[in-house]
Amino acid sequence: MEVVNARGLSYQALNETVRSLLDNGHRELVLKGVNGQRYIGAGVQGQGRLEIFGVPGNNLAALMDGLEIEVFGNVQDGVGNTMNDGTVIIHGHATDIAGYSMRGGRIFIRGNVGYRVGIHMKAFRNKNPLIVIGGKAGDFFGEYMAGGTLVLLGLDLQPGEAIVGNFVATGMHGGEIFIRGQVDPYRLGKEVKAIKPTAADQQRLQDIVGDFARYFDLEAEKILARPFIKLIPYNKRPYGTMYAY
Amino acid sequence: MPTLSLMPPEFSVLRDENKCIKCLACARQCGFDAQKYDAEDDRLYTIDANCVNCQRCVSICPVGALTIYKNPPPMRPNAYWSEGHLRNIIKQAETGGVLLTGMGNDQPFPSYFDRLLLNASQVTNPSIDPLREPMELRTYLGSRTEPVTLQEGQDEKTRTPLVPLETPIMFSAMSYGSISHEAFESLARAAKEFGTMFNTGEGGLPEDLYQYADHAVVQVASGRFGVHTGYLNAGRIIEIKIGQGAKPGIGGHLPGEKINAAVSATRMIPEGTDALSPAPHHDIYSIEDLKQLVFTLKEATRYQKPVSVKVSAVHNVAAIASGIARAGADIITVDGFRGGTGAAPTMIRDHVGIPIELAIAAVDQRLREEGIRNQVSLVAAGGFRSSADVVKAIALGADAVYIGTAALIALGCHLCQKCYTGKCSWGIATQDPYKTRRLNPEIGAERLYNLLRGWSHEIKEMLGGMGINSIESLRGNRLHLRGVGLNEVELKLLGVKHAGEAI
Amino acid sequence: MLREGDYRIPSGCAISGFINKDGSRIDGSSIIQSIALMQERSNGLGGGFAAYGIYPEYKDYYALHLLFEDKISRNQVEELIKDNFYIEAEDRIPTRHVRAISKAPLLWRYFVTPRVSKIHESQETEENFMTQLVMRINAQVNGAYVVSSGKNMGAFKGVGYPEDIGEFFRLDEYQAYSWIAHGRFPTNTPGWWGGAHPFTLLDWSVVHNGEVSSYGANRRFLEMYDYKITLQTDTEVIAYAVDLLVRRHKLPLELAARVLAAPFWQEIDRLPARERDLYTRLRVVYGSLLLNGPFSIIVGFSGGIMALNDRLKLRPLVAASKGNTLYVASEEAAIREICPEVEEVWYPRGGEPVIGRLEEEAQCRLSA
Amino acid sequence: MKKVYARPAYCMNCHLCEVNCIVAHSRSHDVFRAYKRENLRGTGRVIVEEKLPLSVAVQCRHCTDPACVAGCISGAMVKDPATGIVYCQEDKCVGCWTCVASCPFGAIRPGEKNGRPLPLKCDLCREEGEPACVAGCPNRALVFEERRAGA
Amino acid sequence: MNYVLIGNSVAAVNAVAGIREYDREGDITIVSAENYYAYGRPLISYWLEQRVHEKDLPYRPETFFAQNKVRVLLGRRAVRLDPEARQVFLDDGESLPYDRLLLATGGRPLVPPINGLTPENHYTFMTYDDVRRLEKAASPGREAVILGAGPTGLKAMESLVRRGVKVTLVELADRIWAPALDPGAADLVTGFLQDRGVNIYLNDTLEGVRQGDNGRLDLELKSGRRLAADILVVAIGVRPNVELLQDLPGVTINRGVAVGPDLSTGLPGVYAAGDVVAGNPPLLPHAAIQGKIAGRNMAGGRETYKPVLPYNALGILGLHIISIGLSAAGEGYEILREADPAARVYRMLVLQDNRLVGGLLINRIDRAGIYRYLIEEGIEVTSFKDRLLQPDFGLLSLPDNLWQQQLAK
Repeated sequence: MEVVNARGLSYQALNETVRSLLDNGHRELVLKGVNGQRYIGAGVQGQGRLEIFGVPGNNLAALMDGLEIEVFGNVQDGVGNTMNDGTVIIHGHATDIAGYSMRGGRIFIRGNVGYRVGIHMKAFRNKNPLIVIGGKAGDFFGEYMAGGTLVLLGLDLQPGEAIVGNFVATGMHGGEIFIRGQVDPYRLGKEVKAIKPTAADQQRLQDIVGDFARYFDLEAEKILARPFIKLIPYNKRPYGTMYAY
Repeated sequence: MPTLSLMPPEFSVLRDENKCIKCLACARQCGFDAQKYDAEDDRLYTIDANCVNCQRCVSICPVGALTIYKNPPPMRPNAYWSEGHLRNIIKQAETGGVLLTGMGNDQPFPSYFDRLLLNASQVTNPSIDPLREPMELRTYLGSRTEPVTLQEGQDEKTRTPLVPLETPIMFSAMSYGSISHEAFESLARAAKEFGTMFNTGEGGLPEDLYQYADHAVVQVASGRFGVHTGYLNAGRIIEIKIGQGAKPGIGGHLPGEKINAAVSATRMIPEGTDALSPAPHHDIYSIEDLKQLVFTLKEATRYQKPVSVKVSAVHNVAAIASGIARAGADIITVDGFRGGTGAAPTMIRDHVGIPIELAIAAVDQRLREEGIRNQVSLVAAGGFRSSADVVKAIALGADAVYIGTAALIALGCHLCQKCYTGKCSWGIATQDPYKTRRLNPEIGAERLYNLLRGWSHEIKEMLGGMGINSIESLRGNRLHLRGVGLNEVELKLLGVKHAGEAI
Repeated sequence: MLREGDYRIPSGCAISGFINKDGSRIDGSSIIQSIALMQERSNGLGGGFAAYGIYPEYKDYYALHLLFEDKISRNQVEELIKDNFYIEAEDRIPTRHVRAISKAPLLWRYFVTPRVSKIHESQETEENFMTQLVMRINAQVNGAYVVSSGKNMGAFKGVGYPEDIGEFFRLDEYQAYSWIAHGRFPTNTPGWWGGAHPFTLLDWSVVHNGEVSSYGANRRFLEMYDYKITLQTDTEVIAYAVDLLVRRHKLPLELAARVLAAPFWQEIDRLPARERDLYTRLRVVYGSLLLNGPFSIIVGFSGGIMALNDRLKLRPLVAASKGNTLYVASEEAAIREICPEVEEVWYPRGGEPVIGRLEEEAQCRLSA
Repeated sequence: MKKVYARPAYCMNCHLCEVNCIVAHSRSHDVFRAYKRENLRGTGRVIVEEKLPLSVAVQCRHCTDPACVAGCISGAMVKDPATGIVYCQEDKCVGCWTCVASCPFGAIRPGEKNGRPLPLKCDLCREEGEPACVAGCPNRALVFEERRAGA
Repeated sequence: MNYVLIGNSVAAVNAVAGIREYDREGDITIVSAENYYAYGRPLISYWLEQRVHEKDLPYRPETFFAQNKVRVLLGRRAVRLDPEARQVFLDDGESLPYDRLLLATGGRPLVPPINGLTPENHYTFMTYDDVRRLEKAASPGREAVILGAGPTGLKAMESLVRRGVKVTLVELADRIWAPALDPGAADLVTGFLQDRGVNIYLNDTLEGVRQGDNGRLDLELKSGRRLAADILVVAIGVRPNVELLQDLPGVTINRGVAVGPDLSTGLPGVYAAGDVVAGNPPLLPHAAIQGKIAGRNMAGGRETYKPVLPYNALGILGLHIISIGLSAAGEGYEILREADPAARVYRMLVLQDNRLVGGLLINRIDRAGIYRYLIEEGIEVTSFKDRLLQPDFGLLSLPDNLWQQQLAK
């Protein structure tokens, strides 16, 4: 295990260090004193594990392809942007556009997320991106989603607090969103419908929530005790009839 | 659809029965079901309403028996209520949809290219004969480090390499999916053979074409289709597509029926699903977000790939370009309002954006005023029709240009503007395997190569006429341009004098 | 006044120059003789000289040679000078009456040193401060023009044949270790005293034959670096280009020449990797400074001269040497006229600079 | 030997190879006369097979040991030992169509000319240099080239 | 090398070509019992009906023999072979030494012993001499009886009908050309012929011949029917001409000469090809292919003859029939059939274990060779069985790898 003290390092220097350590066969790195350095893990291919202490900067794990990153702290915008594979575990909150255009891999966020999270996610062949959010989410959750899975758990909500913002899954044309609890219909985009999860869905939720609980030391049964709804698109061609051919 | 369509046929196909040998090539080749054969009666006939005047039948007919006529206007000619307006209204009354179209803006806005004239040497300095003397068109794209020092190689670790072009003409972004694999491959092959670049557009790079990746500008658009590190590292240049000249400010929808297995594999999305590109990148809502994506891409490719940012030519393009340069881009691509497209809402295509000539002039001038012109290359796109247009663009300040429509015309496109239907008879804007095979990439690449060769030679002739033997002496050299019939504001914006004025 | 287009043009310009590398100074009569031989190449609309080492007594001061079309402009400029400089000495530039020369402007010279406070205020180097001030005068003061502004050197130019200009400026009374001269045949600028060659900036002086077709590109590039282009002449942009490359971007003069007359890509592609890299970067970064089209130039500077042809060698240039003296001129005869027994004559290739510098010892002696 | 090879990936089903073949084998060598006076429509010696979107031009492979030559009862069908071209000496053909039954490619069709039987088969335009089908193929789906056996 | 070829028909001529592929110099001598250069035997019916003239009979132009440096001995018969001495003796006593010898003596018509049948009162239908003799008798209005409705009988029938002769076919089997036509096809052809005035008697044969009145023959059939005729043609089969090898040790005669896969007979340097070979169908393509291969092997080649299934293309009075392999098979086979009696179209394919084993096409014969290819190669057709009889059946109907492989040839 290699420890890197990131304090005061520019992101170029830090990322160069991380990449060359990985290139040289180090498989477990601990980044201490991280504060605002962007693009950590960006475009990195292959196996390895990073532990990050502090607040990494934007676009953490963007275009990442295989690493596992565990963040002990909050993360900023764009975590997992266009990510291809790997795992990101966040012991805190994430802000806007987490998982934008994500194609594969998994992101687990213990806390809340900001606006436009999980938008434009897409599945491909054996890739099926997954984001699990412990808390609540802002507007445009799952917008334009073309594939993959979003799970929103709504843990620790205050009484009367909404689990998700408005315009949920507008333009969605693939994938699935599981929300623990109910969502007011007016919050949903007109392209999606809420249905009851099937038995197979329940089984998958058990696995997903099981992982989530394990990462954050929670009790899966308790979380699963509350029913989920599932959002799916009406069809794969939401704008098929918009045009005069 | 109403039972009675009020839409009169736009074209009429006339068959000269004296010539027709009933080989049926026309019926087999028509992509729009306008040519029919009745086997029982051994009779060929046409359905005019279906004809889009793509000229496929005319070209393929071995005996020249076919002629397509524009039908007379459906109503009394009216300079205000043009036929186009009437047709649009009828179509929308029948469908309730947004009008779609393909290829570039066809409206009669003034073309500044046609109001600019080039200079030539006489006596006081010699013209140069490109047949005899070296004439250099090589252009490097990327950010230039100055001053030049005597140290070897890159001056900084975070400086991306420069990319040479053997002619300042590249092939515009046209995605696999919007065009056929055959068309895409033609562009790739020609780019490689000529030593220039093609642009993948936003649809990724098919696996079998990675052999041409060294000549690829790989695009990252809002939909992020096919974007992964392998793709980014394979290409020579990465381009962030913010906007497109044909449809500034709006996104794109590639309909699910064009997403076949191969397109799906390249875009890395499921088959049959719409490929939706949102209007903005949802991770770029401000210029510093652009910088964030620029450096995400540079980090992900270890600073080995210059990053281009492509924007539509819009009203504030100069300031936008300055921001892009300062956001770390190595190349700025500006796409003018004449730029083509596979599909755009007609109203957007025809009424949004500004001419590329003015955009080049404004951007080049602005970057020079800020002293940062050398930090970026400026690539212009959007409606280049000839080598003269290219020369004028470079004299106005572009480093290089993209040609899209011209390239497609070289491949067979007849500008029928029906790309969005996916029925392209020429095998270009379609994924229908019956039609894509009409474009043999060998031939396509040759035709494109020929076009580049012809244009490049013409550019050399024009340069030689000006007494210049290197393209960099043309770049921004507006003294070699003169305006005709332009008003003072236009002359000032273009930075050129009026014809007849001396230096 | 004869203007372009009035009659057929039989020839182009003439340039000539030499340097005594041992630093020995000679008067201006031989350079006049040399340039006069090539009278056929000029048309009486411009002639000029630059001389180095002529003001040893003021060698630490900028010698501002100015021309004024009227007293108003002179007053304006003097105010500017007083504001920004200490004036060590000033006088009217000595002239003598020459029948062929008329309508001469007011010609003054000032030996100055910039006020330190003003340099600080400008947040610039001393040289940039000087440059900007010169440009400010040229651009903003109507009727005034800075003919030269370097140290221990001066330019003398005007409308007329060069031999008449030399006579007019009494160049036989100056002693210089290097002289360059120009006889002009303008077609695209009117015969104006300021427009004659050489064109100068700080110590740089440039005489030039030919017309570069890349002027617009060169000019717009230089404008990015705060050069104010006022004269519309190639010579001006050449001087600025040399200033940018050598003084500001610290390139050796030899490489600067490789920017102005860049090797062709096919040559660059054949170079060994290191050189290829350097030359590629030079062309890519400074491509806009490539002087494209016909030219031969002589660049004078403190301690040396450089002659250079365009890369296709579209203009004549001959070099010769005898002893410690290097001669360059448009025609061999112009050299033979003043040095009949040259030891060596050669014809530089296109793009290959001919550079003569003071020997180290002479350099020390002169600057001591 | 040089043969015509089909490249089905580029065959666009225009059937112009058939047209060009017919013209090349017409008396007039003129497309209008061939079709309108000589009535040669349908007599192409190359057959474009269709299995849309796939189509491919099928024609004689000019076999090393041609079954059609072995089967010819009149000695009309021969393989030119110099060029390798398998062709029919039309005036010797009696129209038994053993050649039709022999050809494993189905590349010989029974036909007739001036009331005499005529096997419709490719003769590589024996005297024309590049065969007409290749010369006229608008998409280079047919190429005339030498290929190594088994390549 | 010294080559002697006994016989001068298709097998021998092809053997010359085969030899010359390997040996451009060796001496080749052809011994021809007939007085003609090789001609396509099936052409005799065309000659008889005057669709082919004498000048067009030669199978190869006369220059063929000169070009290939072949000595042809016409009208000479080989009568004895001395394999020890490697010599063959001709009827005129000349002996030819050989290094390699090809027995391509073909066959001769099978003429059964029938009461009253003499060489003078009947005709056979195999050689040019046969039809030259027949031509003199076959004048319009006369009547002919043809014994045997196989391909030879049918071609004889056609040429006689075309000459205006009234023809009656007598066939022992229950249908005409029974080995090739299944009952359905035979019915179609029979009907077609009857429509053209041909009498057909099935399940019958000739028992006796008598010279009747006016020089006409009085023919007595097994059924008891009596027929009067001017001409009697016997066309019931062929017998291999194996006499030269008869009783020589080391040779097996089984009707024809048994040969190894390289077409050698077992006697050193002696090969056989064509109708004389045991088990070979007396068909021209087979003779040609065997001749070519035997020739190559004689000259140093090492080629194996892979038996080619019988196939035949026959035109009779404008009706075109192609039969391939087990084209008449019925029970125990899977049959695909398409018939359009009005157009006299009949198409039938015989399958066994999802492989084609036979095919029969009447009047719509396009692409017939592809079936033959499928049969010869034993290709499984399950995946495209439903396409086999489609009108647009072609190479593209086959699996991709097959048509691609075919077109790459």
